[in-house]
Amino acid sequence: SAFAAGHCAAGKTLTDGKFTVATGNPAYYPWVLDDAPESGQGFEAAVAYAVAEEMGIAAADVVWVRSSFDEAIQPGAKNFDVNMQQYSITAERDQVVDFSAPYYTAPMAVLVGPGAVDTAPTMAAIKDLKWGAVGTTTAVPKLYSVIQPGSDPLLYGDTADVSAAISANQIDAALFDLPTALFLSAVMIEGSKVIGQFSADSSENPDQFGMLMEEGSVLKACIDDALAALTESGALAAIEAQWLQDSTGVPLIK
Amino acid sequence: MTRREKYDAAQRRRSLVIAASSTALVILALIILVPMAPGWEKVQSSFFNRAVLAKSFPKLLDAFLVNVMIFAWSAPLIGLLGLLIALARDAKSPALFPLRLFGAAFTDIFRGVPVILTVYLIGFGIPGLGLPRPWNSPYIWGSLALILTYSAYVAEIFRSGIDSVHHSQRAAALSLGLSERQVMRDVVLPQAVRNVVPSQMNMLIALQKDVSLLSFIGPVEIFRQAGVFKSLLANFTPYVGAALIFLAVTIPATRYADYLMAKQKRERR
Amino acid sequence: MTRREKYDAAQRRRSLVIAASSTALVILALIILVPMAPGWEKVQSSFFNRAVLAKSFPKLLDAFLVNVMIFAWSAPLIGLLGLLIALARDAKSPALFPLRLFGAAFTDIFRGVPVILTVYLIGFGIPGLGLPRPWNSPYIWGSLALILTYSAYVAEIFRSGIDSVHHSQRAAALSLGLSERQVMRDVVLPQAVRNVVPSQMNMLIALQKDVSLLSFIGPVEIFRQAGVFKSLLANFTPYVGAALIFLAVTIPATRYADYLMAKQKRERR
Amino acid sequence: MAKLALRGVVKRFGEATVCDGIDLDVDAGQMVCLIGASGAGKSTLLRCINLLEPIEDGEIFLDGEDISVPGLDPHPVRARIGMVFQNFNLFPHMTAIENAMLAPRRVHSKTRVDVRGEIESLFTRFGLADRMQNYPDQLSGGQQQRVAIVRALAMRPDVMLFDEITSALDPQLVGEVLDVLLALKAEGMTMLLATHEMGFAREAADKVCFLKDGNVIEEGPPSQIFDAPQHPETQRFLARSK
Amino acid sequence: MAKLALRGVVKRFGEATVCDGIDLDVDAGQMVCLIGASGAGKSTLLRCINLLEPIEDGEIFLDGEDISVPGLDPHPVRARIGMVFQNFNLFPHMTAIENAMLAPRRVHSKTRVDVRGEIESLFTRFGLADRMQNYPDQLSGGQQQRVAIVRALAMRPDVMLFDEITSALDPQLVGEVLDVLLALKAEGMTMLLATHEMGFAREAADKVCFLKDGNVIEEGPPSQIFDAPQHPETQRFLARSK
Ligand SMILES: Nc1ncnc2c1ncn2[C@@H]1O[C@H](COP(=O)(O)OP(=O)(O)OP(=O)(O)O)[C@@H](O)[C@H]1O
Ligand SMILES: Nc1ncnc2c1ncn2[C@@H]1O[C@H](COP(=O)(O)OP(=O)(O)OP(=O)(O)O)[C@@H](O)[C@H]1O
Ligand SMILES: [Mg+2]
Ligand SMILES: [Mg+2]
Repeated sequence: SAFAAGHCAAGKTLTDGKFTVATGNPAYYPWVLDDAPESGQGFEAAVAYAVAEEMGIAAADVVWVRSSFDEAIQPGAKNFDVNMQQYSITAERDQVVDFSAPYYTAPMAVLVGPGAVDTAPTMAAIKDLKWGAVGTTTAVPKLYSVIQPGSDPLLYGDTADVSAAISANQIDAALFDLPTALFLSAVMIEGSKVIGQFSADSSENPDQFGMLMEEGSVLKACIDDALAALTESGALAAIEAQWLQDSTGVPLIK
Repeated sequence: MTRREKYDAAQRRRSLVIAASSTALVILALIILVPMAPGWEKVQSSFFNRAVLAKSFPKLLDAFLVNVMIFAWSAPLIGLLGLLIALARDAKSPALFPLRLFGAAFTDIFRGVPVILTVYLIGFGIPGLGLPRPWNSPYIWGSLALILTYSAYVAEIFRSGIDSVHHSQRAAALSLGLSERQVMRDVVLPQAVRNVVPSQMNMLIALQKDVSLLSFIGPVEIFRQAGVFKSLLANFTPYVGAALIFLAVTIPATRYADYLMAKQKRERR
Repeated sequence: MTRREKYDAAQRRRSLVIAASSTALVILALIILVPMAPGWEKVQSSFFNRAVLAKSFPKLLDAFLVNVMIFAWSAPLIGLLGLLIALARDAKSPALFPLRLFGAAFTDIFRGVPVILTVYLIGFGIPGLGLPRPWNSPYIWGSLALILTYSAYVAEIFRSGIDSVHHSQRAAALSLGLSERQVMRDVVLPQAVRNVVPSQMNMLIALQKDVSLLSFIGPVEIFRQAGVFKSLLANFTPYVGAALIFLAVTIPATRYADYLMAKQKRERR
Repeated sequence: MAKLALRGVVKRFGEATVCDGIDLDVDAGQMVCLIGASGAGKSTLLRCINLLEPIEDGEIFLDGEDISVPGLDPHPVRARIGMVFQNFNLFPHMTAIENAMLAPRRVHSKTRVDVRGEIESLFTRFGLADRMQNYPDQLSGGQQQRVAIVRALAMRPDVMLFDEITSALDPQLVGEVLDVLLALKAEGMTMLLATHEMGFAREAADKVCFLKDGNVIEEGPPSQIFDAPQHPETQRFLARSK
Repeated sequence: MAKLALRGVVKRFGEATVCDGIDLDVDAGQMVCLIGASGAGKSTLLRCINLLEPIEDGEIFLDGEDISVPGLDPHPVRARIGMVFQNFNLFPHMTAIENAMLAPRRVHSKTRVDVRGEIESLFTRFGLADRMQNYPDQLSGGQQQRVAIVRALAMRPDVMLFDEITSALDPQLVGEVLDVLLALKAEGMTMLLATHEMGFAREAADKVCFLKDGNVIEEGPPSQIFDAPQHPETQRFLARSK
């Protein structure tokens, strides 16, 4: 076995001696670079390898698979040990699947298209924009509960569709987690801008990403231990600093 | 009561008993056997979760209005365009060859290209050419994409209906001095349409559900709404809720259409 | 050459010229006018991006094999099941009322419930009941979901075809001493099927594209692959690539079917 | 015992009573002609005998067996009774010869090769040798009518029901068809014909039945019916045709 | 000038030549009967005259105007020519009276009310007063045939083409239909009939044309054709019908 003898994860993984990690299809920048998690490049890929190492699993024994959100929450057997694709931990989801301790706390950010770059980062100003978001993310409830837009928001399947809608001038603004928003404005949507962020800690239920596991997973304790150790040692913060852009320049929305 | 009547009555009774008992049996078997499967509880809580249903249902109903709206303006236009394309494909005179060509090209392309591409291409692409609001609305262009795609399907069905009317009917109508258009309208189409009602009901039902494809370009209709709930609650029950709403519309509609057809059939022979 | 032949030849020439020139005109207009729109360059790079196409095409072709495979085993089963359901719905004797009821319930339910729910429910739900690998494969259960749904549509089309055969044909065949089954097989169905070929082509083409719905429960077929590229490259060109692959299959198939139908028609009257 | 016997046969379409207690006997080897005004119910009666329409009341006996018992399997009965329809009802998706070969192949489980010779000779007998490979839409009215006759004969029934089988035939063919029917009769075939051609009935029938208001008002040998009709309705009906 | 004149009409189906240069004249107010064996091409010729089949060669003149010019708009021509088909071709989705009202309403743009009276009296004349509201499938063969005649007459054409219009009628009705035709003739209607009933042709026709091998072999007044046929083929054809 690749596990250190007697390690807590030994015998608890899907395939004995391997650690199977699922990511999205595709996996997005900056969470995974070039859709190639095996390289360990990108925030989530790096975290996965760090956790594996912490659990005494060699990098060579980390196996990557792809999964959709739906496959992650299906009632039957899963084909992964953990699933990392920016899953926000929510109480409802937690009833169906297990989450590890959070590995990242994501502030929400407002991305606006070329036509609305001058919007002031205030609640009053952004309310009247035409809003969009990715329908499968926790941005949706945030949008409805915090921003309460004046007109019905449009919801999309993924970031690419939101980008296209902004380009076609069908929406003015969209709500994303900050790293995604920064990436989109810098690389994907010409003339767009991140005009503000919501403070991550201020809201009553902050958006925290956790690794998703099968309900009642025996592995959860080990993963949590590993994440706790990484947080303790500052390794997690270092990975974040390496792969996620410094976001202090984005103003807070008042 | 003649022996024929007696026999018929007995048959009716017997078949009712069989129908009732076999239906009951199947339902009983499902109710008893399925829950015995080891994973039933998990499946039940994923797909048939009362709390989730109660929570999501009102919002699903709201979102369904969007479907109804889009359906309501698309369906008649699809019927009309589909019919026109079918007529174009059926044009007889050699001078109308370009029309036939156009009809064939239209159906080939819009049927062959995946709806979702048509929705993206027209829903994002045309507004992307630089239309100002509100003319770039995804509702407008998304509906257009649906209309074009479905017209192609509907046209083929009309065409099969037109083909299934025996050519002697056309000859008889022409011999009365009717113009091609009158022949089509008064003689061929009424018979053709009657022949394809079930197939067109297929299309109506499929359309009602494919309205959901517009959600790819923004509109929050019942499916997107169910998908949002699914993501948030990590539970598939909202889809079951959506299905219930669909069934509540389609089953009465199809039953009624069937009833009308059967009645007409009885009356005419 | 009689004047009729001369006239026909002239007509043919004329219509060819018109067809060619009008087609050329439309294409020219598209080529010249569309690029003049302000947003054309953006749209072009989003939807018609040569580099993206070149990059994604080989993988799309690979993924298309998955579609072909699923299509290849689903289509015959759909045809068969659809036909059986149509026959069940058409059963005449009152003793067969339960069969009719079953047929109607089957079509109502599987047509009315959105495919995607059927795919989830059967593709995730049944394996979730506790089936071991490989029996919980999404390929098996996803295909089953498709087969059930499409059978319901196909059955309705067959039924409309059966209905469109005049009842005197049935009477003539019965009078020869043929059994109900032989009447159906030798007399009614051949005419019914011929009447609904275009509608069933519709279904084949729609099925070919709906195979993509299986991607919701895992299999990476051409659409999922195109979606992956779209998400990754934020570019819709991969869908255009997928559409080209679809068209390359469907257009020759429909043209060939049309040709066969026209030939048969010419031969028989 | 009569080959075919009807007792009190009642047939209604909704409110309208088309057959109102018809009694009729056709003896083995007999040729019986049904005559009567258009709409009198001749075609309907033939359809009832062939069990294509359920009857409301009464009985139909074939060889003494009640074939109108509700619930009886009608297919073997129909295989013993051939029928030619007034409007032919050929199968449009089959060539003439395929139309004729269908029943022997399916009901008697013969192969094409088995039956081909016999059926080809039937076609030749009806002057259709060069039309066997045509589809019904490619045939003239008279040709279709003859194909329908061939199709019904091909299954070798022992009772034949003919509905206006000479309506689309020219006089020469009428004569030829009549010859064929007489030959069949010589071979023992029992035949019931609905016809408007009084000449034909007079020449060929063993018995003529006059149908009116859902009843057989008068029946008898052609000489009696045509030359000395008893019933005033029969007299009136035949007045014009002389 | 003949009302209807055919000159060298040629019609082929693939290889088979059905009309091989037919010349025929029908004068205004005349009733001309086409006779000939089954498959001789009578129906085809009538269909060609009504421009339902394109002819390969030759000309067809109506009132001196060439109506067979390729490219001519056929609809107004057809509205002047009524036709009754051998197999009736009623519209199954319309009741009998709707069948008959269609052409007057569409071609002559009349309302139902305008035409109802006239058409009802036509139905009564043909003994169909109580069948007007039935659908074709609910009518007997003879009833359908009469509806087809009413339908063609309802559009008030000045030339009528009749294809075997008495094949499904009983003798009494044949007589009545003949009376109607004679009345129409008295009103100036020009008529061309294809028929197998030599008695009918002899009684009603002004001229009889015998069709054989795609040609009119012999024509003349009925007395001549029936009593003293010149051509051996005509003699042979008529031999059986006496
Ligand atoms: N579409 C077709 N293709 C090939 N042959 C055809 C077609 N239509 C008719 N024919 C042939 O043309 C000939 C003439 O047919 P037509 O119907 O005109 O005969 P007819 O004189 O009306 O005969 P009948 O008295 O039996 O009605 C027939 O031999 C028939 O088989
Ligand atoms: N399905 C039906 N519904 C109502 N009435 C019908 C139906 N079928 C037949 N009839 C009526 O029943 C009567 C008898 O019809 P049938 O066809 O038996 O007459 P027929 O004696 O064969 O006449 P013909 O000599 O004109 O063929 C007709 O008056 C007809 O209108
Ligand atoms: Mg009859
Ligand atoms: Mg004819």
